[in-house]
Amino acid sequence: MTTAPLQLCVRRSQSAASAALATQVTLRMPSDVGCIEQAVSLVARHCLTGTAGCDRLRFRLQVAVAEALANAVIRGNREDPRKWVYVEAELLPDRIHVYVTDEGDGFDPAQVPEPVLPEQLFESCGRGLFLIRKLVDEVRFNEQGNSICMTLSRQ
Amino acid sequence: MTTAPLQLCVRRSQSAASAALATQVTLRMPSDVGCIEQAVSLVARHCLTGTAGCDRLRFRLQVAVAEALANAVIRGNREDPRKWVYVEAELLPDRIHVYVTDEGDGFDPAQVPEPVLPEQLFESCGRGLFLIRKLVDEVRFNEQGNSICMTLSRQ
Amino acid sequence: MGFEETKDSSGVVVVRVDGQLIVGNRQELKDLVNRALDAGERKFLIDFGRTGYIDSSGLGALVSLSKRVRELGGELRLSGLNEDLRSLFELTKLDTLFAIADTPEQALANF
Amino acid sequence: MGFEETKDSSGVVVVRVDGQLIVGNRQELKDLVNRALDAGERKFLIDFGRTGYIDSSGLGALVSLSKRVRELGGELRLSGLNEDLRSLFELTKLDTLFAIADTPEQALANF
Ligand SMILES: Nc1ncnc2c1ncn2[C@@H]1O[C@H](COP(=O)(O)OP(=O)(O)O)[C@@H](O)[C@H]1O
Ligand SMILES: Nc1ncnc2c1ncn2[C@@H]1O[C@H](COP(=O)(O)OP(=O)(O)O)[C@@H](O)[C@H]1O
Repeated sequence: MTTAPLQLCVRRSQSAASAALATQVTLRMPSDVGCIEQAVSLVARHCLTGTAGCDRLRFRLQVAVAEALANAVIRGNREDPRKWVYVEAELLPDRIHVYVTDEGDGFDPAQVPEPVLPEQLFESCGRGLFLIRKLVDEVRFNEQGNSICMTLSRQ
Repeated sequence: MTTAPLQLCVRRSQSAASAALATQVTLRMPSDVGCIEQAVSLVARHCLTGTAGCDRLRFRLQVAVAEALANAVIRGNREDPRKWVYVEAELLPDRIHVYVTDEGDGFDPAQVPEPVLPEQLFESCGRGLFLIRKLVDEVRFNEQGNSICMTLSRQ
Repeated sequence: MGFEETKDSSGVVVVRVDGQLIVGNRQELKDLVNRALDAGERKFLIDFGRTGYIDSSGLGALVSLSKRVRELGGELRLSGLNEDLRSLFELTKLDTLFAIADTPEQALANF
Repeated sequence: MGFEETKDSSGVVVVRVDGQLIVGNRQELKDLVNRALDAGERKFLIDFGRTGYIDSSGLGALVSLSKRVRELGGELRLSGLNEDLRSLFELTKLDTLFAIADTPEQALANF
């Protein structure tokens, strides 16, 4: 098990002048699949602080973030040790946004085939994006395709 | 000048238990180009409360939101009076997200041609998305293409 | 919000855009200029000294008006764009299409 | 986190997944089952009673293991999936590919 360093930084609202502003949670991860589990657990902990009875939400968040991190590390950064994966979470009253951004070239998510077609069912990969789409409430990519935003409603 | 009704509802963090959460501002607008100016002004006012010296930010926000609303009303909802345009802003410590969502079929933004090519320069339309991309810090669409998220950094 | 039309002593139609020039009102501007063209006017100055913002439809309206004016042997100039407004023309490369003066006076001086 | 391998009295290799089954450790599971296959084992039960979550790589590893086991005339069953974990198999339609029992006891009863 690799123990490459994670960088976690929890930022909170500093502007007392304006209305309450969201907590943003930021994490930088090396392009190493061995770091994914620990990153998922940190993100889940910080996103769900103060949220009671959220087992289903926690599960959906964990799986979706694990998938997005795996894609960023393997597909985006191609496990290049010089490249980072950036995770950012925004905590809002009724939802959570989690951004996962890699330093790769991006891709066109519209071109990814559905893994539940009979001819795809025995494949050993290709289910990551599909699971993300099913587990979160909304998926958006930036236009380059190297950054996914996953939105989960708190209710 | 049409004066169709706008619905504006400013929601703020209710959960005192947890950490500070972002303000969300929500607005519903009829599919009427005559409402755009008023909607832009409401959104700008609510997004920039408590932010001093933000003239450039205000300008970028106004133009980007005006463009997104025009696309939603005309291209998305095709000015169908039964369809609504939904605007939602999320106010975070260092950025603002503005979502504009229509009830149309969506489109593929990657297919929109660049309006600054010499052969496009004399066209009277096709500059909206281009301006949005230039004025805001990040653009994301949902996968259907009927909802744009525009992110503006506060600094 | 609206358009104020005046005629300069040298025969230039000056249109001042008060407020926004956007999809909701650009037709008004087009109608105003087209009526003046029909009445034989050929020199136009659109002044943005009191304009908040312009959207892409507003820019598009200026492009098509300028085209029509030129086809009829006239000229359409712009003035009074602040830094923000000017950036819209620069981003879209429309600054290459129009004669843009800082103030209406400068635009009128050599019309 | 890890895999605990035991052998049941009726000759079934029971592998319990402690923690996650994800891209970072699925190869360990594959190696473990493949070694057992090489040693002549043909009946496998993977138990998820102590599993937190599974990612798509974990699901993929189960698909390819199951295929290999079947090709060699064996069988691979699953047990102990809670509601959340089961939903992953349902969403991906993999519930149609595996024999899934509620508990390891039920899976072993009629192996
Ligand atoms: N971050 C990314 N960068 C580049 N390509 C990606 C990224 N995420 C996904 N992809 C592409 O989308 C495909 C489908 O991804 P996914 O559904 O997660 O399945 P898998 O990664 O198992 O192939 C990948 O094979 C890859 O081609
Ligand atoms: N919300 C939307 N729904 C459907 N299509 C859209 C939407 N927004 C933009 N489009 C498509 O993208 C094209 C380019 O949009 P834009 O750059 O704003 O220029 P314009 O709207 O002036 O044509 C539009 O012509 C339209 O085909």
